[in-house]
This record gives sequence, structure tokens and C-alpha cells, in this order.
Amino acid sequence: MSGVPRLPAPQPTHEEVLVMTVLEQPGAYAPAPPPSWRPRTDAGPLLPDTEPYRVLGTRAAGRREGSGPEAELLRRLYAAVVRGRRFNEQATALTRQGRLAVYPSSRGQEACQVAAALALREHDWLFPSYRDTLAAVARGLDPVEVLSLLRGDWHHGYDSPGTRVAPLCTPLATQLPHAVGLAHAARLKGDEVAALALVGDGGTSEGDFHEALNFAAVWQAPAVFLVQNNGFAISVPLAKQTAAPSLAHKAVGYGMPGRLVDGNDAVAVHEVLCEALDRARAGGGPTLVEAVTYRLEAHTNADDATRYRTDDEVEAWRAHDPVTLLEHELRGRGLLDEATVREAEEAAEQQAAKLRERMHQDPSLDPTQLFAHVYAEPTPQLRDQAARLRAELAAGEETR
Amino acid sequence: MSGVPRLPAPQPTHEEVLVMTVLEQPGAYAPAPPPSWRPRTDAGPLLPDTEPYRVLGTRAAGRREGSGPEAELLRRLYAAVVRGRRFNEQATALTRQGRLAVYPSSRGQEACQVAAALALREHDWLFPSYRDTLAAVARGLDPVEVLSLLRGDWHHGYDSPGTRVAPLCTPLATQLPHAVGLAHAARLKGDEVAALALVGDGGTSEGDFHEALNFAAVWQAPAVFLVQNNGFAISVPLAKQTAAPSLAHKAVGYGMPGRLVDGNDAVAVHEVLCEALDRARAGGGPTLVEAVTYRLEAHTNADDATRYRTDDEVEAWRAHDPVTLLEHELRGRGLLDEATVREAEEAAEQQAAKLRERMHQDPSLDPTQLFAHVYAEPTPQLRDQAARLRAELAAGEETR
Amino acid sequence: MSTATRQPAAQPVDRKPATMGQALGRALRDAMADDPDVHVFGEDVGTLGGVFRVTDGLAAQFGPDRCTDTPLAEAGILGTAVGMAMYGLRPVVEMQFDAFAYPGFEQLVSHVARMRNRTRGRMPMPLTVRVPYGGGIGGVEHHSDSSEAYYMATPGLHVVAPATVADAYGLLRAAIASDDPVVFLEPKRLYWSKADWNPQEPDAVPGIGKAVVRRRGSSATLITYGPSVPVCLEAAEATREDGAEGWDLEVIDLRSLVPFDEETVAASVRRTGRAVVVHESPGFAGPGGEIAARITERCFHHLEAPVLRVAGFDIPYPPPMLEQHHLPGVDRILDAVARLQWESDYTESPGSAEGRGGGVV
Amino acid sequence: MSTATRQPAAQPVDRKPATMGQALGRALRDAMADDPDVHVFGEDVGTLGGVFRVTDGLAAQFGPDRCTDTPLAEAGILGTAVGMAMYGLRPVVEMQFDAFAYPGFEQLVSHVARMRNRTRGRMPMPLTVRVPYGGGIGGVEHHSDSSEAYYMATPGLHVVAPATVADAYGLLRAAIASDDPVVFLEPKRLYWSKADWNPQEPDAVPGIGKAVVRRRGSSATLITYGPSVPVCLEAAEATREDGAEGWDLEVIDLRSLVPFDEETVAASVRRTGRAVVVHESPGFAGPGGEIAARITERCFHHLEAPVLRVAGFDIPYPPPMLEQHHLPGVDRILDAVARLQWESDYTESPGSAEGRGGGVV
Ligand SMILES: Cc1ncc(C[n+]2csc(CCOP(=O)(O)OP(=O)(O)O)c2C)c(N)n1
Ligand SMILES: Cc1ncc(C[n+]2csc(CCOP(=O)(O)OP(=O)(O)O)c2C)c(N)n1
Ligand SMILES: [Mg+2]
Ligand SMILES: [Mg+2]
Repeated sequence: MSGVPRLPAPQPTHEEVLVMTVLEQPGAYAPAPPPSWRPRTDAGPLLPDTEPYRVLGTRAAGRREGSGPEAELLRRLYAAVVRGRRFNEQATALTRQGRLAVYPSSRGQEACQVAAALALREHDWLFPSYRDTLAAVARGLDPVEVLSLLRGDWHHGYDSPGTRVAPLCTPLATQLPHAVGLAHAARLKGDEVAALALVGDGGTSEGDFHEALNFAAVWQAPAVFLVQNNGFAISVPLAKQTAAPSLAHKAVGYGMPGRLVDGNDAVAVHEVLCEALDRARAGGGPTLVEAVTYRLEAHTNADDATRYRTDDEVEAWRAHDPVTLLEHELRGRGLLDEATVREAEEAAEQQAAKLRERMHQDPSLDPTQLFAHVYAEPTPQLRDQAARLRAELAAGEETR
Repeated sequence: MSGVPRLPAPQPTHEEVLVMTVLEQPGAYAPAPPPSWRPRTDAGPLLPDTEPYRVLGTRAAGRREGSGPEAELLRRLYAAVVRGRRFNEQATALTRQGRLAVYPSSRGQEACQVAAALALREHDWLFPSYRDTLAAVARGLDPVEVLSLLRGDWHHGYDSPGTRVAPLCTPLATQLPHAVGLAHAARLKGDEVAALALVGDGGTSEGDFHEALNFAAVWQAPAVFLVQNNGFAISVPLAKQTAAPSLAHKAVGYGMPGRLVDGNDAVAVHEVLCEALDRARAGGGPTLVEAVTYRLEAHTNADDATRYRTDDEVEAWRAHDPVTLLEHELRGRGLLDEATVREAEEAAEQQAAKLRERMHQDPSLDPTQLFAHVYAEPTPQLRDQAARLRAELAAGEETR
Repeated sequence: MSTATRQPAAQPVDRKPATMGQALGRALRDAMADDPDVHVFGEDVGTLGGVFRVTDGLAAQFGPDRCTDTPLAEAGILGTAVGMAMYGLRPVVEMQFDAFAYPGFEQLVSHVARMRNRTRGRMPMPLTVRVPYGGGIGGVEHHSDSSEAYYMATPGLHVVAPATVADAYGLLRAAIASDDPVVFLEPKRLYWSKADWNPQEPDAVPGIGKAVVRRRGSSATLITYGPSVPVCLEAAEATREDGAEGWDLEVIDLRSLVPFDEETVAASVRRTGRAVVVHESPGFAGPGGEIAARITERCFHHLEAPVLRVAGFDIPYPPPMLEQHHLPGVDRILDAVARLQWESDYTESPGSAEGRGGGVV
Repeated sequence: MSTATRQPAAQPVDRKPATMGQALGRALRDAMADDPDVHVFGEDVGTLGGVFRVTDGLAAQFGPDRCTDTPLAEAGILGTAVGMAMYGLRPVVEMQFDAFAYPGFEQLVSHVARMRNRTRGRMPMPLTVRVPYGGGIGGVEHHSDSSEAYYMATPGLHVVAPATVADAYGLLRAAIASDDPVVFLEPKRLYWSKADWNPQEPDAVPGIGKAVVRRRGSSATLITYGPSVPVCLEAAEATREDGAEGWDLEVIDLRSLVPFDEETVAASVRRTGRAVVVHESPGFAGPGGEIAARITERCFHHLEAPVLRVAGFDIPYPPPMLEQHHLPGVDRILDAVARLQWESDYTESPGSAEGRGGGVV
């Protein structure tokens, strides 16, 4: 990977042996305790705080006014969540117009999406799930390419190695070990690269979540895991998903820090992710971040959320909207004049209009491309099948 | 299941909804916080102690002299570990005599094996792995039947429903969800039954470990998970397996208590398991117990442990031998006279001799039984295949 | 273990249009009502009633302990189902989509399929694994797999795929009543297919393992199952209407891939002398290979042409906008029928075939 | 991506007996020496050198970052390998035993096999998955599975199984050099098989996808791969020595199941007119079905008899004391050859076959 900042040679990963965790205890039977008994790692610092970390609207934000977060970052986040909100609306509208096969909206989760994108440095990688189109778009990718999977013209539309955004991943949690492997590989190569992987609350129940976090911790891989706990896995509420005090409490079981953050507070999420990514890039190992947020729309346009949750609950969360929270903060600090608002909204509208226009053009597809990338070289059998399909298509052309 | 003690009707499992874990925080932006924000479960009681729990040879044991553990239990445990040690030796010898295909010895882990077996009540279930033959034998199963898998005459030899010991499980951690499902089923039926599942330190890295513990906690299933952390997964030491402060620290991430215990202290393991099983049977949910122990022999007779660990380490652990620890305690408390020692050793020798003798008889096997239990009714294809094999066998008989 | 099945009601009731999805839901409801050991669980099967609404109403009727939303973990679902079956329950689990059953593969292959055999019959696995499967509904990646080849290659599993409303009900009841594990493949694109049907008096369906001739014919046999059954029937009708070729095609619906009903298939092919196997799953190492090989073994001297296969291509399932090119359709089936060597009877002059040498006969 | 392969050394060195295990280890070592992007990892592959010692010495020579003991989690191994491949490495992972690859099935099917296709070639998966596989070594349950049917049915994977010392080296080098994922099935019971071989000048082996005729013959073709190759060769020799039947059997070693070398197989069967497919994996829905069906499609008019199959039974792999009854042996192979209808030439009188009716021709 050219142009990637280089790290000092990586620390030996497996040599510096962590040892068995039994402490000597004064007792009458004592022969000298076995040599591999040493004091354990201290669990304390790995445990999450008891309350989700927040900046917006708190005294913490007030106290920071002098130092940070600077106005610039607030404004960038604001513009991005406004654009993000509009993007979600537009994409949902495209499903109604038959231009997307399906859209899992991140409405209500824009703070997480945008903060994730902006927290990344150029050479970092993002590992999104199907719900994280917005994160990819906020990172600067072409929205039409990002929507390829959900439009249905191909499984994946953008240049992953070029953009350093892995394909939107559908099988839950399966992208997490990819992030770990990639981060580990980068570290082995001495590149200063971190990987940020996104997963839902439901996804934390999958075995792949467990295996990925364990590998990351053992390898001290520069990976950060952001759980967007939006309260539901389709219809299943968090209470049926886990009995844990918080999802961030899973971290200590792997030996990495767990952080809990208000997922509707873009500044807080951004700050926590930046910190974790910095630590990762510097060789400090992985972090698990749980962002508490809420999915304001149904699971996808095909879902009927009224079957499993009340309007009241949704309304209550609307009052904690990530866009409003940020706007309120900016206004309160005198950082938002009407011009800035108008500018942000116009930019959002323009992006949406352009997207709409481009998505209303039918993609031109060549069905024989189905055989082109199954292997580097098609097998003889695939060549046969491609030829047969070509013949069918030609025959179809003729009869048309 | 007849004769099983009945519980009062189970509590509704999913109705009493645990809710999202975000606390209100005083802040300037505050509209009323969403209604689903409630104080979280307290993580504190779920965290393991900082030192493995011990009884033998500690002041704790001294203090207990009046109340418990009573002499009777100590003597039972002692007799059982002596028998267990001898059983391990005999089984290993049988591999050298070609009478077992393989034997994964639990030498050094007898305290865990025996304590697990004795902690169970009649209607409880045990879910052992391939290393836990001794636990099954200590529960009173026929050793020859228990060794069927490792002898190679069949995959499994004893009556699982009858003995309430699931088959020795080879694919790591895959027996854990079985234990959860069974415990949950028993609870749904109102039976007062707990399931104790055994797994190794290596096995905790598998996705099935994660999924099983999560289901158990969400369902509040009466299941107890005993991790025998014997320091190695074949050649891989714990430090390459996990970076966690302890394996017991994984519990909090599921919302169940984690307990750390000296796995070579039979009394401590027994006590911790009894407590956890009682809690489980009473509807208090699952527990994760990590027992810190050591595998004194190679992984199996086919393994060469000198490739990955030093004699020094093994020697040090020999000095912390579970049999010696118990014997020392009993002697120190005047509970062990020479007659008792002789009696225990003779019983162990008798069991071993009988086992040796029976294992030296070739089992009589009918190869056509291979088709008998693939399905309740063999398919037509299997009937054909069985007939063909029968014909081959008959032809072979003739030419003999 | 209960094998009770619903008795027909006393007085006949009118048949009304029902969808396959409704018939499946009814089968679950009736099975749960008849046997308290039947438990339904999986992702979103409770409150939501499943993403295809097949389990709709079950949680309300039987309570959340009989129809349960689980955490999101397929191995956990199958693994706990194994434990529940060990305690005498009859779990019916749902894998939300075909490709999302793969995380549970280990539990399915190593335990669900093998527990009875391992314990010599002492621990049966009366477990039904419902899998909405196959393509044709515009699903994005991982939502349209045909995974039956994996299950067929796993001894110890029954593999069933209904194609009609009546079979959906009858076979699911049979699957739940079976003391063996059944992978029950529900063709997603047939969920909304309709037929006149009476839930009070459901049509009798023979037990698992019996194929059925859906259309009698004499020219050649189309052998298929699940989502391709209506396509084959359409092909058979098309060629009759078309008239030109004058083919009268027999269509066999296998209903279950395991056990495989060799007798029905062989009898048909012996009669017609020609056969095409049709399925959506990729051709290479797919069900068609086994079926064609087995027919050839049993009917070699009755075959006028090699048994041909019309299958999905040997590719990962395509994106929605291209799936119609992948799925076996009427044209492709009739093309294959046309290649069944109608012109000449090669088999009468085997000596003339080119390229053979060094024969020993 | 490097596709460098080792150049033959200048001066010839004597060939010495080597085991297949040693040749595989040497292939790994040479690949790692030639390409710093080749990383080996898995359970116990480092310090221990693997339970079959195939990776012995690699950690010592290349350090623990190039040959790494992982935590015990097969999905984690395959999943992190995917990520490493995304960053340009060439991972070679070991699944400790066949049946212990199943927990990684999801990663293998949904990502390893599909990433190239998903990304239209932008993210190739140059990943080798080594799987010690098959029976015959007295392994207890889960240690003797033949799982190739699963991999063959998964578009996007190459499936390779060597049968000789030279092929073990050459095919493993080719697998590692391949820009596509290869499931590399190492027949466990051949690990200790020996041949004269020179690691300095390893025999040239054609790339993945080429079968080889291991023994020329004219009477019938035995088609096989991996652990059954020596058995088929023995059967061929036995019948010659035996003399009675006078069969001269051709033996084809497929070497790779995907890509499948139809040309070599079809050419042989066209010549001999008879074929038997032999493998250890269960017969039903196993590799033999595909192979037999394909041969029949290609060679129908050259066949004197249906292509027969000799395979493992359709059962979970048996316990050690019974495995000899399950494994296809010389007798069972020769029995199948005997059933290839040597007596009469039925094909000459197709009209006489009983049970056919309603033909249209
Ligand atoms: C392995 C797997 N199983 C099931 C599904 C089907 N599915 C898609 S989204 C979803 C819920 C996911 O919930 P969560 O992880 O909380 O993410 P969210 O949708 O809330 O962002 C399910 C069950 C899947 N995609 N992958
Ligand atoms: C799923 C799976 N993967 C790999 C193996 C091969 N294997 C058998 S034992 C073992 C090590 C297990 O270590 P641990 O869990 O600590 O148990 P111990 O052997 O120390 O009792 C491995 C890797 C297996 N049995 N199952
Ligand atoms: Mg969610
Ligand atoms: Mg261990």
C-alpha cells in the first residue's frame, strides 16, 4: 500500500506472554506457587462508564468552549448530518419509486454514521453493514455506487481498495473479522492504518462478533468496533438480545476497553472514535464502542414497525434527534446563522436531487458479466454457460 | 421426565422487559429523555473476584472447621480424586496397549472432574467434552461405556437420557448451546433441573461459547458453565487464546455472574458449583465459572508436550497437585488415617483392574448396525447398502 | 413422542383460496395445538410473525414461551434446539433466509444430523429447520441461495421442499411429526402462490419421501421440486399448446430430496425414455447430478438420450436485476427437451460412435 | 500479487524418499521464502508445527508473525484471513481436521468464495485453506469426514486434492500462487505415504484443473482423486495379476474437483466405454453424482454400461473399529467393474427393454 504513513516496526505480538491469572494466596498447603502465576491485568480501566458519554448540551460541552471541540468541527458535523438526513429521506423515497430494491434507513442514526466517516483518516478503512450506506457516502463515496447493492444492479458498486471502504456487508457481524484481519495485516506491514467496523446491537449476538473481538485483542490489532445500538434487531428489542449491563461491558471479556456513548451526539461519538482510532494506530490495540441510538424508521421500507413498537417510544426518541441536538448546540453557542443553515440545507437538497436524477436512469447491465468474476479465469464450464447465455440473448434480440 | 422435582411455574421470560441502558444526564438540550432510558443493571456483582477462590490450606478452610465443609464431603472428594487419578493412569496405559484409539487425560484436573460430578443432583444434566470421561465416571457411569468413543467401537457408549450425561462432545464448545437448550426446556416444563456444561480455555474462543452464554443469560436458563482453564489448547497457551483479565470476566458481557476458582482445590470448585447450580435451579439464571488448573499430561497420548512447554512449568504445577492438596488438608485436620488411605487406594486399584480386564476383551461389533440409526427408518438407499454389506460380509465368512 | 396429526373435521367446508404462506402458518398452528412439545423459535418469529409472516399470530395464541424471538445467532438457535430436543421437545426453528443458515452449519452437520446415529437411536432429533429459500423475489445478495446440495450431502437429514399449498401444509405437518430432523425448504417465491384449500380438511399428503407425478406425459420426464415445479408445469403446457414439437411431458415433483423416491422417478423414466432434471440451485455438484446419475444407473437401457439438467449457473446468486437470466425458465427447459435426441436413435448403432478405441468387449 | 514459483536448481540432486507431509511442509516453506506476503496461520501451526507436523519449523524460520498460532475459532481464522487478503496478503490457513472446518462455513461460503465476484474482481481472495481430510487413520468421530461435496457445490472455490508426493508439493504451490481461494484437501492417510522425490528439483505439476491418467488401460476407466487413488491403482493391478477377468483398467487421478477436467475424463471414457467413479465421501449427492452425470452427458453414445459409483455409504463416518467396512476397497471397486455389463451388449436392442411404454420417437 503506497503512500501509507509508516509505523515503527510492530511490537512482537505473541512473544510478550500474558500469563495465567491465578494469584498466590497465603495458605497452609503452600508449596511455592507455580511460576506462571502472576498478577492479572487490571479489569478496571476496561469497563465502560456507568453513563453514556455526552458532549452536546451538557456542562461538559460548556466547559470545553475554550479549547474544543472547535467550531469548525461542529459546523462540519452539522452540515454532514443535515446532508445525511436528506440522503436517508431521498433513498427511502427511491424505494417507493421502484428505484431501490430495498433501503434500510439510518434515520435517527446520522450522528453515528457521520461521526464514523469523519473520524477516519485517509488511510484508515471502514467496514460498514447494509445499514451504513450513509457512512460510506459521508466519507465521500459516490452515492450511486454505494447504493448498487440496494438498487440491485450488482452486489457492490464502489472501488473498495481505492476508497478503503469494504463492501456493505449483509450477513451480520461477518465483516468484523475482516476488519481485524485487515488491521492486523496493515500493522504487520508497518502501515499506520486503523480499521473501523460497524455492527448493530443484534449483530453482537453472532459468534463472529465474539471471534473477531477476541482475535483483535490477542493480536492487538488496530481495529475499532462501533456498535450502533439502535434498540432493535428488526423486531427484536435489546432486552431479548442481551441481558448484559451494556453491550460495552462485553469488552472486558476480551481484554479491550469498552466505551459507552450517546449515539445521537455526533460530537461525543466523533470524539470517542477519534480517541480509539488514535490509540489503535499507535499500537494500543482495539476498542469496543457502544453508541446508544434509535432507528426512527422501520427496519427497511419492507418492514412494518408498528407491529413491535409504540408510537410513543418513537416520538420520545424524535425529541432526542441527532440533527436537532447538534443544531441546538450550534445555535446556543452562536455558531449557526441562517446563512449557514440555508447553505447546509441547499447542499443537502442538491445532493439529493442529483442522486434522484441519476437513480432514475436505468443502469445498463451485461448479464454475461455474471460469469466474469467468479474466478480470475472462468472455468471451462463457466465459459460454456456464458456462451449459452450469449446465444440466448442473441436469440432474444432477434425475436424482439 | 418423570420423577423430576417440580418448580413453581416459571417466571415469564421475555415479558419483564429489560430496557435500554442509557441514563438521563443533566444537560442543557434536555427535552424529556426517551421513556426507554432506565438505570442499567449493576455490573459490579457480575464481576469475578480478583483472586481465584480457594478453601484448601487457606485460613478460610481453617475458619470453616466448625460449620463446613464437613468431613464427610472432604472424604468423599478425596476418595473420588484418588480413584480419578488411578482411572486416568489406567486409561493412558490402555492407549499403549492398543485398547483405546486415543486418550485425552484429565490428570491434574481431577479436582474439577470430581467436583463437577459430585455437585450435580440426580436430575441435573452433565455436558462433558472429550476430556471429561472422568467426570462421567465419577458420576457413576460404567467406565467401559464412557470410553466407547475413545476406544473406537462406537461414537458414544452410554445411555444419555438415562444417565443424564450428554455424549462426550468433540467439536469444541458445541455442547454449550445444547446444555442451554436442555436447561431451558426443563425450566419451561417446570422441572427443577440444572445443566452443567464443561469446556476448555480454548473452547471459550469459539463462537458457540458466545452464543450459548448469551442465550442462557437472555433466557435465564438454569445452566452453569465450567471452564477448565488448564493453560493450553493443545500447544496454544492461554496468552495466545485471550487477552482478558480472566475468562471469568466474560460473564459480565452476558449479564451473568463470573466466578474464578482454584481448579485444583476440589472443595472450592465443589462449593462454587453447588452455589451456582442451586441458584440456577431456583430460577436465578446461569453462571460462568473459571477453574484455573493445569493439564499435567500431554494433550492426548498422541501429543508431545515437550514441544511447547518446559518441564519446570509442569514440575511447578505438580507441586500444586489436586490429590496432594486434598490429602494434605485431610491429614492436617486429622481426618485421614492410614486405613482410609488404603481403602481409597484399593478401591481405585480395583476399579482400574476391572476396567483393564474388560477393555482387553474385544467388543463384538456388527457392521450392519452402521445403517440402523442414521434415521428412525432407514431410507431405501440405506437398506440397499446394508444388504450389500451383509452380502460382502457373508462372502467374507465363506472364504474364511 | 407424539406423532398426532390433525383429524379431518366432521362436516365438509368450502375450499377457499389460500397462499402457501398461510398454509404453512396453519400447519404450525395446528401442530402446536395438537402437541404441547412443539416449540417455534427463531429471529423475529414472535412479535413480528417472521419476515414472511409465516409465524404470524402464534406468539399471541401460544404465548412467548411456545413461539419465541431468539437472540440473533443461528448456531445458537440450532444448538439450543438440539438441547431442547434432548429433553423431549419438538423444536421448529426458522432460519430467516437460506444464506443465513450457514452460521449454523456446524450444529446442523455435527449434531442435528448425527445425534441419533451417535447415540444409537437413544437421542432422536425431532427437529424441523424451516428455511425460506431460493430466488425470484428480487432479494439482494445472500437472500436467494439454493442450498439444498449441502443438506442432501449430509447423512442424517431429511430434505423436503413443497411446491403446492396442500403439500406445504401436509409436508410441514409430516416434518414436525417426524422423529428425524427435517430441513424444510420453503420456496420464497411461492409464499404468495394460491390454491383453493380447506384448512378444516387439508388434503391428504403422503409422508416424507414420496414423489408425485404432477402431470402425466409420455414423451419425456421433467424431474423437479420446490420453486421449479410450476415452471416445469408451465413448460409442459407450453409445448402442448405450442403443438409444433408434439411433446407430451411428464412432470414429477420430488417433494423430498431425502429420502429420494427412486421408484417413482425410475418408473416414469422407464416409460418415457428421456428425462430432464430441473432446479434453481447451481448445476455443478447440485442435486441434478445425483438424480441424473441415479436414473442412469437404474434406467440405462431405457434411455434414448442422456439425462439432461437445467439448473442455475455455477455462479453466486446474481443481483436482483439479473436474476431472471439465472433462473431456469420455460425456454431453457424446452431447449433441453429439444436436445434429447429426438431425430435419430443413436443407441441402435453404438459401433459407429466416433472416438471410441481399444474396446475390450 | 506475486505468482512467483520456485525455479529448479542448477545441478541435479538425488531423489530421496519423502512423505507427502514433508512435501507439503516444503511447499509452504518455499512459498513463504519466495513471497513475503504468504502468511500461515491456524490452530497449533506455530510452536507445535501442526497436529500433523506439516508446518513444522515454519515459525522458527519465519517468525511468529509469518506462521502464527491463532485462538481456537475457525470462523475467526477464515474471517481474519479474508481481511488479510483484502490488504494484499496471501493467507494459508489450516483447519485442524475436516469436520472442524464447519464452524467456518459461513465465512467460506459467503465471503471467501464470493468476494471476488461481489467486487467484480477488485478484491481477489488469494487464500489457501488446507484441510487434512478423509478417513482411514482410526480417528474418533469428527476426525474423518470427506467434505468435498460441500466445497464443490460452492461457486467461487477451487477444490484440490493431491494423491502423490510430487502433486502435494506442486499443487500446494499452485494453490498458494493462485489468485483464487483454494480448498486444499490433504488426504490424512497419505501424509505418511512415501515416494522418491527431490525438493531441490520438484517434479513439474501442471496448474490446478488438470487431471492425469495414472495408469493407462483399455477396458474401463476408474475416476478418482485423493485418498482413493492408491486404492484404484491397487485394484487395477489386482485385476491384471488376477488375470481371470482380463480387465485392463485405466485410472484417472482428477487432482482437482474444481475446476473439473472434463476433457481428460471424457476422452478416456470415450476410449474405454465404461467408467466407475470412486471416492470415500458418501455416495448420495457426493462428487460421484456430478462426475457420472457429466460423463453421461458427454459420452452417452460411447457408454456400454451406466457409469457406476463406489463410494462411502450414506452414513455419518463410522467409528474407528468399523471404518474398514465403509471405505471403498479393492474388492468393492472390482465388484463394480464386474457389474459394467461385460456379458451382453444391451444397447444394441433398445426396443426390447421391458417397462417402456408410450414412447414418441
Ligand atoms: C447472519 C445473519 N442472520 C440474519 C440476518 C437477517 N437480518 C438482517 S438485518 C437483521 C437485524 C439486525 O439487527 P442489528 O444487528 O441490530 O442491526 P440494525 O438492523 O438494527 O442496524 C436480521 C436478523 C442477516 N442479515 N445475517
Ligand atoms: C471446533 C473444533 N476445532 C478444533 C478442534 C481440535 N481440537 C481438539 S482439542 C483442541 C484444543 C482444546 O483446548 P481446550 O478447549 O483448552 O481444552 P483442553 O483440550 O485443554 O481440555 C483442539 C484445537 C476441535 N475438537 N473442535
Ligand atoms: Mg439494531
Ligand atoms: Mg485447555
